Amino acid sequence: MATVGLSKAFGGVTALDSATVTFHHGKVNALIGPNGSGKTTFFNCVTGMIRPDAGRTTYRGRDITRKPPHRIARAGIGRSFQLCRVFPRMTVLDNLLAAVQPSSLAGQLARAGRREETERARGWLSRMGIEHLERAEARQLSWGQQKLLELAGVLMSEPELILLDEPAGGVNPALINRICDLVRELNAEGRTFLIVEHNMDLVMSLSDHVVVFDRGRPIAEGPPSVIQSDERVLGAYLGV
Amino acid sequence: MASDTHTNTDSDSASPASPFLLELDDIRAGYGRAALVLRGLTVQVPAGAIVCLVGPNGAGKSTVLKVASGLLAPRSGRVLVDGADLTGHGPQRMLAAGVAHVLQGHSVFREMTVAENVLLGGYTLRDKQLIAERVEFVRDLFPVVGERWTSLAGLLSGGQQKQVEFARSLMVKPRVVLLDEPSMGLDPKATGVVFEQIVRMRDAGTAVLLVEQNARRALEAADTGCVLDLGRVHVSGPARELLADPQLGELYLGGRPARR
Amino acid sequence: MPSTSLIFQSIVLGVLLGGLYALLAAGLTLYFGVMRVVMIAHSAFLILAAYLAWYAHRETGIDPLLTLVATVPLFFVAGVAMQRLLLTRLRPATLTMMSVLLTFSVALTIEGLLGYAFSGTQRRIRLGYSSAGFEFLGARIAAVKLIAFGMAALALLGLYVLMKHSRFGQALRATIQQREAAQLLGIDTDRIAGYGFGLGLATAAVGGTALALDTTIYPSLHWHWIGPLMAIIVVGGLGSVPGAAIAAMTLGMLQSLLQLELSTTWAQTVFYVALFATLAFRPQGFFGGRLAQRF
Amino acid sequence: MAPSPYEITVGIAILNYAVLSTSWNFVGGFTGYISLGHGAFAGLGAYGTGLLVTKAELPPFAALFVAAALVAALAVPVGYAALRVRGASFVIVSIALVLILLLVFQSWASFTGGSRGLVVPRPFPGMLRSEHHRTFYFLFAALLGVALLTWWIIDRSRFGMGLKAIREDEDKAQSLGTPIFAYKLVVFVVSATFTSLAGGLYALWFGDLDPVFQFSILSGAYMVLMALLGGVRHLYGPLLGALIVGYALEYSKVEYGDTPLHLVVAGLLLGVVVMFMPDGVIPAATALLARFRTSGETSIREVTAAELKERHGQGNGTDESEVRNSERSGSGG
Amino acid sequence: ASGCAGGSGSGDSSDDSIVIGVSLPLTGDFSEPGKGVERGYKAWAKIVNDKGGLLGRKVELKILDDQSNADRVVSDYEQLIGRDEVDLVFGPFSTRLVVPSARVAEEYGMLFVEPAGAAPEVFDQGFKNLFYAAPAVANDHYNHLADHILALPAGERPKSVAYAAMDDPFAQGTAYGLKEKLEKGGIKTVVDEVYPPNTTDFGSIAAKIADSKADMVVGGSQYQDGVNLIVALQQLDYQPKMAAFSTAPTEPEFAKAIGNKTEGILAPTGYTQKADYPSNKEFVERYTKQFGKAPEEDEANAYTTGQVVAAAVEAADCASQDPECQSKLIDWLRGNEVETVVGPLKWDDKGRPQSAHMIQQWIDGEIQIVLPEAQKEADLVHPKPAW
Ligand SMILES: Nc1ncnc2c1ncn2[C@@H]1O[C@H](COP(=O)(O)OP(=O)(O)OP(=O)(O)O)[C@@H](O)[C@H]1O
Ligand SMILES: Nc1ncnc2c1ncn2[C@@H]1O[C@H](COP(=O)(O)OP(=O)(O)OP(=O)(O)O)[C@@H](O)[C@H]1O
Ligand SMILES: [Mg+2]
Ligand SMILES: [Mg+2]
Repeated sequence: MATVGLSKAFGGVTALDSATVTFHHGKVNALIGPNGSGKTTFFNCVTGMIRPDAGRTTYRGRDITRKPPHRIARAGIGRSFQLCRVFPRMTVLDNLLAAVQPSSLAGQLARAGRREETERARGWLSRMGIEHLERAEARQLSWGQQKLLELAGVLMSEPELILLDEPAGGVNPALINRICDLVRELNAEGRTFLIVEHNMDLVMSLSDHVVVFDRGRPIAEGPPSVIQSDERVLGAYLGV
Repeated sequence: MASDTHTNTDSDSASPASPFLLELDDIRAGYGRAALVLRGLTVQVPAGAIVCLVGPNGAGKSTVLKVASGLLAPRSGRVLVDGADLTGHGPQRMLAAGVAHVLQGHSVFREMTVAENVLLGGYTLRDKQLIAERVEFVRDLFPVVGERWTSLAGLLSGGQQKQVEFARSLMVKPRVVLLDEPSMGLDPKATGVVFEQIVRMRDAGTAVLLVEQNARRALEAADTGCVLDLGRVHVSGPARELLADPQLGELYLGGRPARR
Repeated sequence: MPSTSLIFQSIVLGVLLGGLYALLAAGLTLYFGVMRVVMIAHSAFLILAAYLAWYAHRETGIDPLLTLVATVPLFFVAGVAMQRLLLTRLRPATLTMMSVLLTFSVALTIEGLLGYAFSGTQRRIRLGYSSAGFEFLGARIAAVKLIAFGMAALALLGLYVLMKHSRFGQALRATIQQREAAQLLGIDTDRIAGYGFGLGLATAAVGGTALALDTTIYPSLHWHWIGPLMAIIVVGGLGSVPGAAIAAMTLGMLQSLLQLELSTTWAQTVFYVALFATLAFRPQGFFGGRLAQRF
Repeated sequence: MAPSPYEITVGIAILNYAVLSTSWNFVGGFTGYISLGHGAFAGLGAYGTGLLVTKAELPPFAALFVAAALVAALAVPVGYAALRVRGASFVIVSIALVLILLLVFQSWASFTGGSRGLVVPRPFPGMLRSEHHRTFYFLFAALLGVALLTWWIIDRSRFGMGLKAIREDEDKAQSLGTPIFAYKLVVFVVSATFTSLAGGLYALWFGDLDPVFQFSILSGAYMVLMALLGGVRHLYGPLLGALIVGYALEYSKVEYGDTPLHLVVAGLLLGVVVMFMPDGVIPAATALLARFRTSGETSIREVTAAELKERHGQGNGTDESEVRNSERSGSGG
Repeated sequence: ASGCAGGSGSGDSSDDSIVIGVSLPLTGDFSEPGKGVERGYKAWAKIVNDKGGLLGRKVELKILDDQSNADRVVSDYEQLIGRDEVDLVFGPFSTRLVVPSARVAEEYGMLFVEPAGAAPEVFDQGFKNLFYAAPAVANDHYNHLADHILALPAGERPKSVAYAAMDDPFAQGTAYGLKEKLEKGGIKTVVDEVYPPNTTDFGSIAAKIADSKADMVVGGSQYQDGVNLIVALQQLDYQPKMAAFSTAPTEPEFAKAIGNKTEGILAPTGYTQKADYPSNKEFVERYTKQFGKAPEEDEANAYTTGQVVAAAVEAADCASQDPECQSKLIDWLRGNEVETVVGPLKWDDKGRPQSAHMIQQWIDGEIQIVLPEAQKEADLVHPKPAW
């Protein structure tokens, strides 16, 4: 996936300033940067939740700029939200079933939750270790369980590219390890990741490629080891 | 481990003039009709100390703070502030008694400006001079607060909102402060500022009850640690000792993720 | 083509009418923008106030304006009670939708009780000065209409000052947006939210009395008012008191002018046309804040 | 004894309510958009049918379906405008729709008959009145059957799952690939069509149309009340609500006929439902039953981190990392 | 229709009395006149029963409330006829409610005499069972006034007229009846406004009328809208030479409602307490005793309805739902004249009564009959003094 000159301003605030970045297919990419540097806005522009003022986004060579969000999702890009979002009054299982997107009209009217679908959903739940919660309503889960559920929902829709916005925020460290393992596993299965995170340990250990944002534009990119010693990054972000 | 309710700090035998600024004694609490969240939990915070609560998601950490600040009335047990029994009093009374609480997650007033948010932090203050001083202080501490002074708080990024929230809480100088994951979503620089302020508060004699998922970092700053699980205190003791315990590390604190 | 004097007369009438609309819409916008409550019962309370003024006048002969001394505090208390007893118990997640239904049920109840007490007959206060009027630049202004306008303007001004420039206003908005956080800052949220609601209802008391001076009232009249008022607050931008006032004046005037060429019924459609146009081109309203579209 | 014509008319009234509230529930139940103005579509269906019969001289039942098709077509732009806005604005738009149509049908007297109303000729001219009622009783029942069936099909379909996701969180649903706007619009049109069919059938049965009654907010409010009372998430919720409300209205009319207290009854009923059982009778009853059956403190899970680790370690633990990570216990309560 | 035993057997509810079903708008928009009609019916039943009943049987009224709602009125008559099996029915109030209920009655083959459906469309529906129990249909209410105006010398005749009518079949019918005749006589229409029944603000309409400076203003009004319109006209200081309003000016509250500025206002009426028809004296006297005040037009029309039905029942010597009996009643009314409190009534084949309304005018603070010549109590004042 690549963006060229993506820009977005809100009133007087420039959230994205002609950001041109490329992320690699099949890798775990990370996006870091200080608070307010435009990371979430970048996600929102890429997934069509807000319209960029200028610039283009391409995904595997195809232009997806200004497509409505559901089209982009169907093109294979799934995302999670910074403040995790699940369907609060649906059961955990239904949360996953709702992520299945039929393409044909007959598919729309077909019964939801057929055997193989349910099996697949259960599979994801057990990989997340929350299979026993299948019948609970999502709002009853704690913060961390909701994070796992959201991730499972994203995976259920079978995206090739997965955008995660602060997957570790507010999550117990022991659980963070689990998420890391999962990302690695899935990456090994061939999925591409783009992760926004402030937890440096996680970013450095997990990612293959790191992009650093500051004030809406990339200031550095490269493998974690390089980034860690980049002076601009140290100044702008790590505050050293 | 039911009986494992524990006094954390030095003296187990509280003298009549309690050495603890905040004391939660054998608290049982829950939401609405639902089952209990806290099942007989005791936490004590002395003046000039940081007590850090860690534990899995859903263990009841936030609930402890809500009970302490009067947002949630316990079903049984006592809440003591400086020895005075304030069980069942609302947040206003608790605030008057010097207990301030910073909520977990996003609690800025989204449709008010950053300025209004910060000024509301000093709602209970009457002294104009004092307010002005504090505003100056927090604007220096968090540049974003000054830069976005007149924009609506709801339009800030997630981390910026957290910064505004923390700044808002610095407007008053309480005797006991309850912090619920103050570093969540903050970049390393802001996290540093926040921990620095927490330590300063302690040094100024404020009692701090801190909840953090950034457990290792928090325990490094804290004097005492409490591990919560399933609404009970699982283990408690000097923070350094907890950090060193390998079993706790595995279960609750998370090891450093292995490098690839 | 209507004569210029007629046009001028219509403009005068439009301004007078718009003033009243502005006051009533301001009350609605208060609950709505500040508290996320769609108060369908606002106009029912309006009619209730009008009935109280009418009834007091009929029974004792006192001037309806004097009833304000009683109705304003009464409505304020009723508002506080309604907020404390009913609205606080709704789930925050579904507050907006459920408040529509809850206040709808209040409106029905008020209408039913009014009908029970006073029957469905149309009523009108008989004042010595009902038909008095004076000349103003060639147009005639009825005394009662001017009084109503004056009341509306005063109440509106007071409301604006209170909301913008008092600690109460800020605390109210904070309460609505993040109740727990507001509590933790030492704000007595229950009391504040109750006061906010009471304030809204107090405007209904003023508006209702003003309304009773010069029109007929009957229990189901509130349906007639709710549509235009809702349209006004959407056009003005949900939650913006000045926006509601401007929209009210504009639409009131337009309605009055359109009546020159169209029948009264068709002229009323101007509110709905404006509503749909607003939603099509500027869903957040023409004067509302930037966050308004999220309602 | 065979039911008297009067009893059949009460039955028809209740069936009509049931069809209307079930139709309403396509939008209200699936997407959570509360339309207080659904009476407008019933009124349009009724007037459409009536006008097509009288002005265009279509056969009655052809007119019914043509009118429904026209209403469906009209629902597209209306839905387009209304569904762009969420929450409160949507409610306002829906109310405005009724009020504007009331004004139009009142003012445009040359076409609609205005306040004088419109008389729709009987579809079966020679039929005895009691026969007429009986026939329509079955027609309404059939329509209700079709509406329920449609609701059921949608409810269990993936389409329905998408709609429910929209009810919970539109942005999230969209990011998962649900075309939210199209979904909402489709279901809105379906709902309008059924509502219009109910209105049209009513026009053929009843014969006299008056804008004040056809375009009344009250009728929309009754639909909401009935659906909410029964439970919007259940197939039979609106039907149950219609039975209760229809009976209550008839009862209050018979008992307190000469006062406007029926409004108070409806108002209080709505208030009680909203305050105390916003999910409706069916879930409230199930919850009550459940409380009797299971006792006291249950939570989703009550295991500590250590126990959990244990379980995962020996259970379906996948690899070494699984052991390490354990995971925080579920909700403690 | 349900076949009960004809002849002596009545409904099964009360063995020997004649049960008469009525649905009236006791609540809702038409509740006020609805209650007037109710009083008229009750007065009638009491007077009849005091005299020993009809055909030697007591009459008993069964009155339901239709909430001014067409749905209800139909189900009410359905209930009365189909379930309660009443022997006879009387009509409800208001044109809007008369048409649907007349249809129910017709489909059950019942005689339907009604006190309130004066608008022309009532009689265009082809009902064979319907009779209007009042002197004239709405469009004929102003006939005497129209004749009078057109007979005035050209100099005195108003040259322009402003009409404002409520969008209601009855009210509009009165104004348009006059309009049609005056226009035919060459008198110009300068304003023609129609307002919906729930209008409360008459400022704009009054402004238009005042601005037109019409010589005459005609209001096709019910009660309150007429009052409002007059007050609004007075606020604008509009002084026509002639002002006529239907319904409102004849109401007892009228003078007080507009602050006693009533001079010269004209109104048609179908009933006066002073009329010296034989049954009227008895009616006024007994009604006043029963209710403590004199009857108005609504009450009188209801009473008339009772009188008409009673006359038919006595003539046909039967009172039951039996189709044969009902058609006897209908046939008798088709061919005969009935003496009532509003004078002798006769109907054409559509059920339209064949008399005319009187015209009254407020003179010296009192409303007096001025037209037609034969019945007048005072001379018509023209031009009208300022109000
Ligand atoms: N809807 C909006 N209106 C106005 N400004 C906005 C809006 N959304 C974001 N911004 C601004 O754009 C900038 C970038 O915000 P963004 O949320 O993308 O930051 P971020 O990198 O995700 O930060 P964080 O790490 O704190 O989540 C911020 O300064 C924010 O205030
Ligand atoms: N408002 C509420 N109503 C019902 N249950 C609740 C509510 N808030 C929290 N709970 C439940 O109480 C338990 C403890 O919640 P709490 O928020 O105290 O956990 P926590 O330790 O702060 O977790 P986290 O680290 O995820 O913030 C959880 O199981 C949660 O599901
Ligand atoms: Mg962000
Ligand atoms: Mg928490």
